[in-house]
Amino acid sequence: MKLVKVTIDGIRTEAEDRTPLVQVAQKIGVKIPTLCHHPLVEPYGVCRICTVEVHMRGRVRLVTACNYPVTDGIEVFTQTDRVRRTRKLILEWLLARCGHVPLLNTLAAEYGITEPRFGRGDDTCILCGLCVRVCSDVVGAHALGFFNRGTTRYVGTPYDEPSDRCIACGACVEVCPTGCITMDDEVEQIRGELPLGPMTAIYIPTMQAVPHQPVIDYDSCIHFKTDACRVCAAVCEAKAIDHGQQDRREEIQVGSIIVATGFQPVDPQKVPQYGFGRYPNVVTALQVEHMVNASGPTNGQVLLKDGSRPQSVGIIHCVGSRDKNTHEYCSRVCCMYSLKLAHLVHERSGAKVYNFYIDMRSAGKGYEEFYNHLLEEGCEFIRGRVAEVSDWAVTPAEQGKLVIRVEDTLAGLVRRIPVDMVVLSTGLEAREDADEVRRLFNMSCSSEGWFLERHPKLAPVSTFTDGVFIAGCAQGPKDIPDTVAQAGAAAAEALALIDTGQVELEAYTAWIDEERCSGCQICVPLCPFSAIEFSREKKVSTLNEALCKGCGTCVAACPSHAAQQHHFTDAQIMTEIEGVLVR
Amino acid sequence: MATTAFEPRIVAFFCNWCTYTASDLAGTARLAYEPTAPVIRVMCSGRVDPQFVLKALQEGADGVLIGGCHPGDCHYQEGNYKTLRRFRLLKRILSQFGVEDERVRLEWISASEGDRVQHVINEMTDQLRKLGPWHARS
Amino acid sequence: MPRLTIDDLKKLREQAAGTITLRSGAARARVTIHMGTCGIAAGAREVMAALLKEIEAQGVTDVIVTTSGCAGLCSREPMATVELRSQAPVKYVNLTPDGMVRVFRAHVLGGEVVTESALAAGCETTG
Amino acid sequence: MAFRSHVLVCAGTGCVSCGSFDLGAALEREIASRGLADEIQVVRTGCQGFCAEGPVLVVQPDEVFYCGLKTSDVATLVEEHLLKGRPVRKLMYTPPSAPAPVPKLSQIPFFAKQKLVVLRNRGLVDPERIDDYIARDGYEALAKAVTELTPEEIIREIKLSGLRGRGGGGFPTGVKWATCRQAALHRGVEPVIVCNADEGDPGAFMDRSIIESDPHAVIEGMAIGARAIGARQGFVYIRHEYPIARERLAKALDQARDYGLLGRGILGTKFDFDISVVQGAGAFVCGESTALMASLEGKAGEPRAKYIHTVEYGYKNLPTNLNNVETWANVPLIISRGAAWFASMGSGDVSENPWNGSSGTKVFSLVGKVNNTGLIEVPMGITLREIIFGIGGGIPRGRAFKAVQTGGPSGGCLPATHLDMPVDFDSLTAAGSMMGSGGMIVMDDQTCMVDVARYFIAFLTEESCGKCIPCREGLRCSLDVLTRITEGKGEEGDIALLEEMGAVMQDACLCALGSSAPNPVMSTLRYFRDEYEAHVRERRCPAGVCKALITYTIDQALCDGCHACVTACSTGAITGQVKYPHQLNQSLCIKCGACLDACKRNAVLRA
Repeated sequence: MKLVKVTIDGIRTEAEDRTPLVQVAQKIGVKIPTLCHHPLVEPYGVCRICTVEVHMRGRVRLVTACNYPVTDGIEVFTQTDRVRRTRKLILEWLLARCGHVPLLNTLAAEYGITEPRFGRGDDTCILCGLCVRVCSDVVGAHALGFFNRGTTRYVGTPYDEPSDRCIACGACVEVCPTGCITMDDEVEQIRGELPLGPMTAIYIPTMQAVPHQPVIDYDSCIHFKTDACRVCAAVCEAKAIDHGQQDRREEIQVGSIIVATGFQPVDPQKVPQYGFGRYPNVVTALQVEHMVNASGPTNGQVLLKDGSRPQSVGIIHCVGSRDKNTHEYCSRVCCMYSLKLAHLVHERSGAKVYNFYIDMRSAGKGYEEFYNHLLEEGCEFIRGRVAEVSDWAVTPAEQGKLVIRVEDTLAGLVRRIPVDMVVLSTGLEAREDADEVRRLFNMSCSSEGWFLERHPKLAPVSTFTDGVFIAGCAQGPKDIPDTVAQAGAAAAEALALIDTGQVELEAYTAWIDEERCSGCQICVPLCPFSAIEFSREKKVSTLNEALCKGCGTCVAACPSHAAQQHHFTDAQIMTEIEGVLVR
Repeated sequence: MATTAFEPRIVAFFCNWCTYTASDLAGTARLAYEPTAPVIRVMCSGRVDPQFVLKALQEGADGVLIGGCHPGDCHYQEGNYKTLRRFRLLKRILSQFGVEDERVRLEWISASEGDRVQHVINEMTDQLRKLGPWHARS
Repeated sequence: MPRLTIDDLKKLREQAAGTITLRSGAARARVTIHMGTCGIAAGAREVMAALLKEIEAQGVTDVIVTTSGCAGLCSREPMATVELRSQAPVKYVNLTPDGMVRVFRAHVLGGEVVTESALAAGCETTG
Repeated sequence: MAFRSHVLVCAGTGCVSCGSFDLGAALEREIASRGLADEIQVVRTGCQGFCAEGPVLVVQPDEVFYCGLKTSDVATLVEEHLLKGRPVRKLMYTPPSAPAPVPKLSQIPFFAKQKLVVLRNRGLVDPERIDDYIARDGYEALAKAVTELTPEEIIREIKLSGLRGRGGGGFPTGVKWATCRQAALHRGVEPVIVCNADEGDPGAFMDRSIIESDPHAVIEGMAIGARAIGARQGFVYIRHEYPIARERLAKALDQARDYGLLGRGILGTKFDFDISVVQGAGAFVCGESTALMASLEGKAGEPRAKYIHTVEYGYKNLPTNLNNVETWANVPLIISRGAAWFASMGSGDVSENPWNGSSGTKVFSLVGKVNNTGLIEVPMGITLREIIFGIGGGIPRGRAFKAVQTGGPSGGCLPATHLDMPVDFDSLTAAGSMMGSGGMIVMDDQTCMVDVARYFIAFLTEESCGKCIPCREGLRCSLDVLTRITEGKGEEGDIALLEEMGAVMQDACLCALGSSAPNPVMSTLRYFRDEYEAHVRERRCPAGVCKALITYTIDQALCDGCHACVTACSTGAITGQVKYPHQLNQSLCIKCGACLDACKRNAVLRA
């Protein structure tokens, strides 16, 4: 990496040999105008506006700074008369083609052009080629190209038809110096639809994300579409980005497992009458949670879909819980988080908040007090299962609003409450894949899909299989404090197992009496844990007690009764039969 | 013999992880069912040797009920499949001995199906009452 | 054609040289056969054919054979002028195909003038 | 039967367009019918140079030159000259001022003053027979280069010869070869050599004639170059518009391969080299080296920044040595006859430094207002006067010489004052023109220099690749200004604007096309500024070419009503009765000048 001496406008500096002049100038703060140059793209050197005067071994040359490689001892002047005359005329020529581009006019003012001598054209493209090159070299979509030659040259798509290779990544709009390329409204509208989604392909999910690191969204990252781009990898100084990473299946030997696979919120569309998915302003509690989060997409403001503030908000409890059609059980946490949201919505947007509940379950420390606090705050609580949410306006007051129809059991009448936004406090349910996970760990589960603990009171965090523990909502709906407590318990259990240092064998393993064994090997393929092996020398089956789980299948199958099981010998069971049948 | 009505006696072999727990659950859930089926707990339905069934019938049981986990749920992965294989062969022999089909049953009952234990035992007891005692008592 | 080596190239050059020197006019001797109408009638063409056959037989490459108009002496046709480099041209008369061959061998190759059929040495004075 | 005479018929494109193929066929038919087929051989050669007088042929060994032949002349030619040996005087060439025709080729002034090096085989070999070329010591230099000389010795020989690029830039060829070889060895990659036969200049046909007359000279030159540089792959980038040259080059390549002079194991040695021909698609910009290489790679022919030299990173980023057809054709003779022989020709002393002089000869295509239009090869240092008047035979119809344009669209126009200037790289550049590829367009006093500048700027605006702004927009604006001037709408300051634009384009353009584009304007401004001022200030075109500035009138006194001009006029602008003075309607007159030519009484005036 040879360093060479370079002087620009009298300022002496050093730079790596053959680096482009414009980079050296930038480093020492000398401003050289560029139009067709962009750091992410190979220098192209066609606008020639970056022309500077270079004195080298007595020869004076005008070169373009963007791609001229510095060599040892060169002297550069960026503001000589010859340079200014060149830039002035280039700008006049450009104005003759694109007379009304703000960028060109500001530059022109710098060079004292008031009235260009070739008039002002009304084109906006200066044919700098940035869009063509970023689309081909960086994005790799090859949607744009140059057509024709000489003065009739223009940028376009093949046959001037919309190109199917364009992936609407907007890179060309980004680099176009004159704003000639714009994104058509349809794409803008699609981007607008996803306020809650990430804005770029690489993003840090939220401020509180753990681990607090950027992640690449496989679907929207250009590299996985066109195998090009990798701009993020280029600018990352820590060189931490590797697009080649693949999902890896790793085999990890562990002593014990804590299953904490959690829950999933009930899909509100399972309760169609509340209109989720039909009315834009019917949102789930999680979405409101996303909005009230200060680093969320709406910076903590509770907004309607069209971005305005709601005047009135209705929060419906027990959506998908305590309901024969979905789940009979109470999800335990919805009441309290609904109250929290009611408080935050009222505080953030000043809207009138209604809560529709069946029974206010504010059990536990400080919760009841919080409920009373809300009552004082003016939040209106209506006791009754909400029948329906619709947008038919019966009275003018309901025009343009969502109407919640509910039977107010305390008042004893059916009421229609118009609100701007409806929040559905969806309950908790077992995850879709709960069944596979259960089978994987040989656990059994309740009818609702929650994993079954060994004993509700005596062993709440362990399961029937030794060494496999469960914690959190995988075992049943619970709130965060309970989950954290259970997590601690499961960890303690696991550590206890590890701490003992050895594994307790099952008490009731099988064994083989070698005298009686005839070597028929019926038992060998029977054992799912391959605990039985046939020893060639002794011509008898041998059983490894450490592997044997004690199911006894081999014992039942052994014709010569050579195989027996501790605590469940044939004799014991036979006498049990007799005992049971004695008169 | 006492003139009281015929009460069938069933020997039930329940696997420890599923059916035995289910019957325990039925108990805690206060589900009432006929007391005619005392339970012998085995670690896995695979442990039930066909000879146990023959022994039970020989000793005067009117019916035998074997309870195991649903296929795929077995705590020992394949035990219940072996039971199913043996049970099919056993049923063929028993029919030759003249044992009616209802007398010996194999049921898959998982740990959470307490109600199913209640249902199976009650149903089997009714059937055996109709069938009458197993007269092969020696 | 086979792939050439260096000496093949030399051999080919000598072979082809004959045709080319003809084009550049550098030659040792020139035989001009007078083809006036009367000359042709008197058989100049046969004389020419015999001479060309003889040249090819001898493999001579640096003798130029050209024709020219009638030399003016109709009675002595067919006639030919043989001109060796830097020597006076000699006109031969009443030539027959064999006569021509004899003249070629003796005068062109041998260098001696065949006196019995030679008319005169030197050439007419041109205006 | 050994042939006694060869009839060398010129089959260059010029003569072919005048029907020389039919002439050759007619000759063969006539010779056969006269029974002379075994004695007289008809040979089709490349361009013999004297295009003005085409179709031409030479009868050897009598060295009699015939021109302006029609198939009807064939009978008399065969009868008289071939059969009876009597050269036909009326078919010979008669110089314009001379009393009698000049039979011998070497005495005709057009040929006498030339010195043939690159064109040494012109008119003597049949380009489609390799044996002819070998007979003229062909491939002897290659044999020497492959066996006796090492690559370094070959490069030293080329350097000492002082040979400079004939493509127009005049960069010393030896230095270029050495740099390319060095770059290839340094990077451990295989270099590539390219022959630039794109020749896009209007009025230039030297490369075409060289390939048509003697393709093997180019092939042998490239093989020697490949040997020197260490390349195994060569390209000839030739214009699609040269069908005959392409066909003859392809035949020559096949014959060379058959003889083992090309392809694997040349002349039995371990040296492999092959040439593939790539057709240009007709873009003038593809004559520029980096644009040519982009076109070779299949991309659009657009130049690339010059800071990365093509001898280091050229075609597909390999070190690439690109030379013009004429440069390659010089190489075999330099190797066979030695550098000193080559350096003795031309001007300046190149022994120490090739930049100091211009050695060897240069082929020019002499066209325009000159009697002997054609292809000429003259030693460097010859004066313009010798070329235009000595060889060119002066200006036709007795008009006066006004200017000569050298170097094609990138060159400049030199006035009469420069007639005695030696023609070589450095003096032409000093005079504001350029050697260029060798187009030499002579103009007489009926040429308007502003119109000539406008023509070349229009040509370049059409041919610019449009990639960089100073060339694309600069040419377009220059063309607007020049067109305005020729339409009589020039304003004060236009001339200064033209000069400013020219200077900026020369400074800022990305490639040579752009930076040399203003040369025609700058040189015409330098030597014929008065004409520009006449157009702008007096709305007058001194040469009477710019239509908007000239008006035709009929002198009522001189016109005797002979009615000739009425028939000549295509728009019916002239009316009048026979024997009475005619009138000219200005609104209909399209200023074509037909009436002026038709009028015998010089009654038509042009102002």
